[in-house]
Amino acid sequence: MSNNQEFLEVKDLVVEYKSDGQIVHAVNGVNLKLGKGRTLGLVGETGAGKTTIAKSILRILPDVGCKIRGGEVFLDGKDLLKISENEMRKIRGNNISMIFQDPMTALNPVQRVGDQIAEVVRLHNDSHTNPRKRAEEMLEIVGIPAERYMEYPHQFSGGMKQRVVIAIALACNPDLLLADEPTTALDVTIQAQVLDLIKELREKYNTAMLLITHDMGVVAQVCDEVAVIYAGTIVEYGTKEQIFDHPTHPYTIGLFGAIPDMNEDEEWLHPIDGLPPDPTNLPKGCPFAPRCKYASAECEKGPIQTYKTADGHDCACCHIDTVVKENKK
Amino acid sequence: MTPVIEVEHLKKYFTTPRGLLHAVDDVTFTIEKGKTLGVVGESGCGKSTLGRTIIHLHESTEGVVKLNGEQVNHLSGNALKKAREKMQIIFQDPYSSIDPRKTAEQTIMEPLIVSKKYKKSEIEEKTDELMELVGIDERLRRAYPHELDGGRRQRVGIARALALDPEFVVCDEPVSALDVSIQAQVLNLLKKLQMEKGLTYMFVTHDMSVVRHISDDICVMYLGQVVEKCPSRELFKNPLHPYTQALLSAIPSVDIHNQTERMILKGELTSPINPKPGCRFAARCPYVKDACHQAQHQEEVSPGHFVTCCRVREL
Amino acid sequence: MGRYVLKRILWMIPIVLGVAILVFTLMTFCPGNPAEIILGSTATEEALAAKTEELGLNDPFLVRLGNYLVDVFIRHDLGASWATNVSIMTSIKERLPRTLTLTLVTLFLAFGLGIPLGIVAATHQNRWQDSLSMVFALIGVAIPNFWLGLMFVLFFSVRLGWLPSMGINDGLKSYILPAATAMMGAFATCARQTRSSMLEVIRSDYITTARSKGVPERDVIVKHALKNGLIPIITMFGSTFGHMLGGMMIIETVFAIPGMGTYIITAVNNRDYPVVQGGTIFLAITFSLCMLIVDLLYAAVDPRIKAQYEGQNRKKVKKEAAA
Amino acid sequence: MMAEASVQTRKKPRKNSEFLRVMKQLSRNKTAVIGLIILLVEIVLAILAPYIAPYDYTQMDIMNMFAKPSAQHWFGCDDLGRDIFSRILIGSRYSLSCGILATLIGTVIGMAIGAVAGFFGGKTDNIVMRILDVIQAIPGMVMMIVMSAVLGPGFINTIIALAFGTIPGMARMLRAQMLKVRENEYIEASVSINCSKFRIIMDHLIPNCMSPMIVQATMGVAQTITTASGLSFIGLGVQPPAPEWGAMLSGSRQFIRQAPHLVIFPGLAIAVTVLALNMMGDGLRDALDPKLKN
Repeated sequence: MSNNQEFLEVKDLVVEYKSDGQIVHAVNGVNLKLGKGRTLGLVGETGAGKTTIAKSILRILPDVGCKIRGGEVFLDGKDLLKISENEMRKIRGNNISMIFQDPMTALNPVQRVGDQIAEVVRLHNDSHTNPRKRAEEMLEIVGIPAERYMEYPHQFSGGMKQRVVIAIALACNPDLLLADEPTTALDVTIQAQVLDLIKELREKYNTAMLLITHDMGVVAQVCDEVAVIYAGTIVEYGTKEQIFDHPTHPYTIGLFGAIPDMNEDEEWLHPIDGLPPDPTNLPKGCPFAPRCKYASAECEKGPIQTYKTADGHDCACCHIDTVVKENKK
Repeated sequence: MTPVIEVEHLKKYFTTPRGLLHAVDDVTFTIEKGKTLGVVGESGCGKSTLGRTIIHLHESTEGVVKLNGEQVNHLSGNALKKAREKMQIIFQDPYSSIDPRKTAEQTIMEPLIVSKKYKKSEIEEKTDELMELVGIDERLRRAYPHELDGGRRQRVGIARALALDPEFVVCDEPVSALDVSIQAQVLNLLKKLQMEKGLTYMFVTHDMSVVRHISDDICVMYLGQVVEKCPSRELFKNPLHPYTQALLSAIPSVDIHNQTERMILKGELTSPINPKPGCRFAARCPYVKDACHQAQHQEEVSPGHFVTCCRVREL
Repeated sequence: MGRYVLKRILWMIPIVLGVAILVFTLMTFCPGNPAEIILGSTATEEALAAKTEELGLNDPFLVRLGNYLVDVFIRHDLGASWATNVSIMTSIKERLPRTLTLTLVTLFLAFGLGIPLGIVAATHQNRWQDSLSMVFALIGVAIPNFWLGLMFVLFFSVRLGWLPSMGINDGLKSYILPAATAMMGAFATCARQTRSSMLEVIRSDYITTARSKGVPERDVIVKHALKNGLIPIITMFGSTFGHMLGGMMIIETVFAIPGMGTYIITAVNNRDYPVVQGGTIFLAITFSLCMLIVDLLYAAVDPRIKAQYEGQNRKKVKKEAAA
Repeated sequence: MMAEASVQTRKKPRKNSEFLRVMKQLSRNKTAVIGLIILLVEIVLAILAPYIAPYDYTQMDIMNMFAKPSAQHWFGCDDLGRDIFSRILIGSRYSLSCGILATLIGTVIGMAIGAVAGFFGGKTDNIVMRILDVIQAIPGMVMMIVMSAVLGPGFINTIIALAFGTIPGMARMLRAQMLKVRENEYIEASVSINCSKFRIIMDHLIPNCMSPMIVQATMGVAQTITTASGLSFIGLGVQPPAPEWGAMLSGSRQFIRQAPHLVIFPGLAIAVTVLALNMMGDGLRDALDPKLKN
């Protein structure tokens, strides 16, 4: 093992699944790096493969029809894709845990919320923690009175349920948190509460986080690094400042252009024309080429190389220079 | 000139097993021709119910809705049908708002057929026009909804709403189910249509950046009531109601260099069932005082800027 | 909860009353003159007229209906069989326990075997265990039970001579074949239902949550999926009971078991209508009771349903406490 | 999104695209195809039965009483020496037509009742539902027996009794389905464009409720065939000497010891038919599953 390896490293991850007799290319050679205690934002639109990546890291993809075709996932130098299911089970919920998008369906409707938290503690017990005590403590930490231990999920509002999910995820002080659109289903004011809570707890326990979202605003608030994903490939990768101040990939630029500006008035928005490609039938070259105004024959030839524009800023586009020049002004 | 839409003291109550739900409680506003009124608020604040009550998809409990100066919310039968042709709605969910068993063409044609005003050839012609207007390819004519993506479905929904040449359109979160890049396409389309046809919009949404972009005036709703109402720019520059302030501050900004300290509200939204008099926001408001539990009145703080908060002048 | 149970029990009264009215009304349309059925075709005009008067058949329909309902629900008297003149109540008391025991035993067997088979199939989706169980279940659903009964008789009684082919004179042994026969359909249906219900649950988000917590796969199924997956099965229990109670009519005929089925069918063939009426009402009451139990069981398993039953008041208190 | 490509290639108007899509799905499902083939073969055989049956099904032959299956008599002969194969062929006409007709009638009436209850709601709904509650409090088979007692035996009467039994389930199902579909915004949309109530029911509600109804009806035919033969078996449905399968079983069960083939073949015929229908129904359910659609 090389010793300068990051805390989490995803290398050339390829995931496919079968749907309706066709093969969906969900994730196509994704590379990610995340340092201890850092936050990486994974930004992309519906169907870009964000959730699939998170589930691959945890190895909880559905058994039927889903397959990790290749790649490696290193956590602290250990390849998670190679260890036994039993070993992996000890990592889930303990070293890595996950927060899901929809709090309405993420909790078991017939189990008491307290028990759902206690369960994860019991599974990764270090014998001197009392699961029930720890669960009550976690409830208080996420801002729910411990008396509500005995209640069922249907007695909680959406925001409260998401707090319970967070409590489950953080009950064992994991080193890595995979947050899959944790606030998308919530109202703005509740979203602010939940983001705040996650931030506070992460800082307290020095947890690294992979934050999956489609909301650039959330990324701006929470993340240190950003990876922009499009049709299962990372098109741009860099620090938050690099991505927000100097977006280089035409897709990233388009994404920013499509968001209505909160500070300036503009008559028209700048949408990205066209649609994301059909994941069962991806173009051979750059997946964004059909919608890209810089596209040329070169883009469609084959896999696009990743270029470094600055230290730690990667961009998968063969027209970087033109793009950068045109967007300078 | 009379405004296209005048809403006066509109109320819509629902009876639920737990009591009377004040979904829309005493809402008053007007919208001028060709303008857009944005209505913002969180889930359960009654913004969708408000839109549906105005165009008479729900029967109003009390109050008046006027279209071009004539009261329409008590109409029934043919008069209602006539009024409805002038008032249309675009729905939130492009997946459930279009009949999955009808082709794009059939969905767009239906209002024309139902109105019985057009001949067959005219219907065909108008459908073509509409499809071009909203940007649906000719080849998608006979496509079923499941063959279309969200953006295209939403375009079909828009075409259906515009088929009878309405004057007033309620846009009920028309872009919140769409991805950002598609969302921008649809917002631009809505704006283009407004300019070309002089449409009047009521734009219901929970997304502050979208509402800022599209609206001339904005109403902020909380649990069935309007807490603040003013021109769009004014609202973002100078929000007065504590709820509006919290709402604006809660939006995660894309600007990474000017991240301001956010005002985080305690507590959660409840539902306005048998509400007590007084400010409904009081339970979560950081500035709450005894006076807040008395009945509240709308005040014009500066020209065109209305706020319903008893402490607005102090703050 | 107590209030709900009470309400649910009270609700049975109009249902049972409705059943009695419906059955009585239908029966008046039956072909044939009751007096002639009782006295035989050789009876004289006068005897027939006297019998008609005695049976109250000259009264208007509503009076007859009223009298019948009073007899049944207030005096608990279903009358006597036309054919044997034995009190119907007495016969039912003797026969209903047989049918009921057979039905319940069969039902528990069917669910006890069907649920595990369904779970195995669901957890091995698209593998051989799944295919095999489902082929078996599909065939089980398709085979008509009276024919299956005959085949069992052919094999186990005629060929092997292990088990009696009819009657109930051999104690427990005589119930084995009827139970095995009656079980098949419900067993197969139950396995299929469990499988699809479990598959749906396994796909849901909270199962992914459980897996992401590091819960061992076995526990994911047993602790998380099963309880949720069984909710629709419980609902099915009620309807299957009804189905089986009906199916027992035929099974009893196949194996010549003196239960409710043979009682009613013989009565139909003899045009012994009071027996048909009384038997049907009793079976309906039994069925309704079973549905009641299923409803209560449902609430016990699913806290959401329980909350609904418990009424709105307590929920409101809780909501306020939460806020 | 997935089907985008296929839309591009097809320029001609497509009629019944939904039907074609379902058929395509169905054709991928092996079980369903087998079921469909068996059924089609049976239907063709039933139609052609009088022409292809090797013997007259009523023709008695004392020489061949209880004859075992052989090259001359494929399924053997019964107690009166009649050819069982021919009788089963002719019998398929009873079973199939009884199953299909009764289910069809019951479904149509049930759907009409369910539609009225589901759409008007309120008092109408309440009354209809309570009546159905009462009917369904009587176990299905018992209800059939009572109905047969009232109507008397015979082919037509059996169909009426069976159709009556199908009504409550279908009505309930359509109503439940309508309540679900009614929640969709496209129903609100059709109100907003001034569609009449009638149009909303016929054009929007019913078509969107059909998928589960079709599956239910397919399974219903299977169920009805079993019940019909069950009724004949206990002597209430179609009566011997008509070669209805259940009636054949009923007539020959006394000979089970000396000539088991008398009971084996008619029962097999029922089982195969019901099996094929269930296979079809399963396939249809998967093909029509709305979850796969989006």
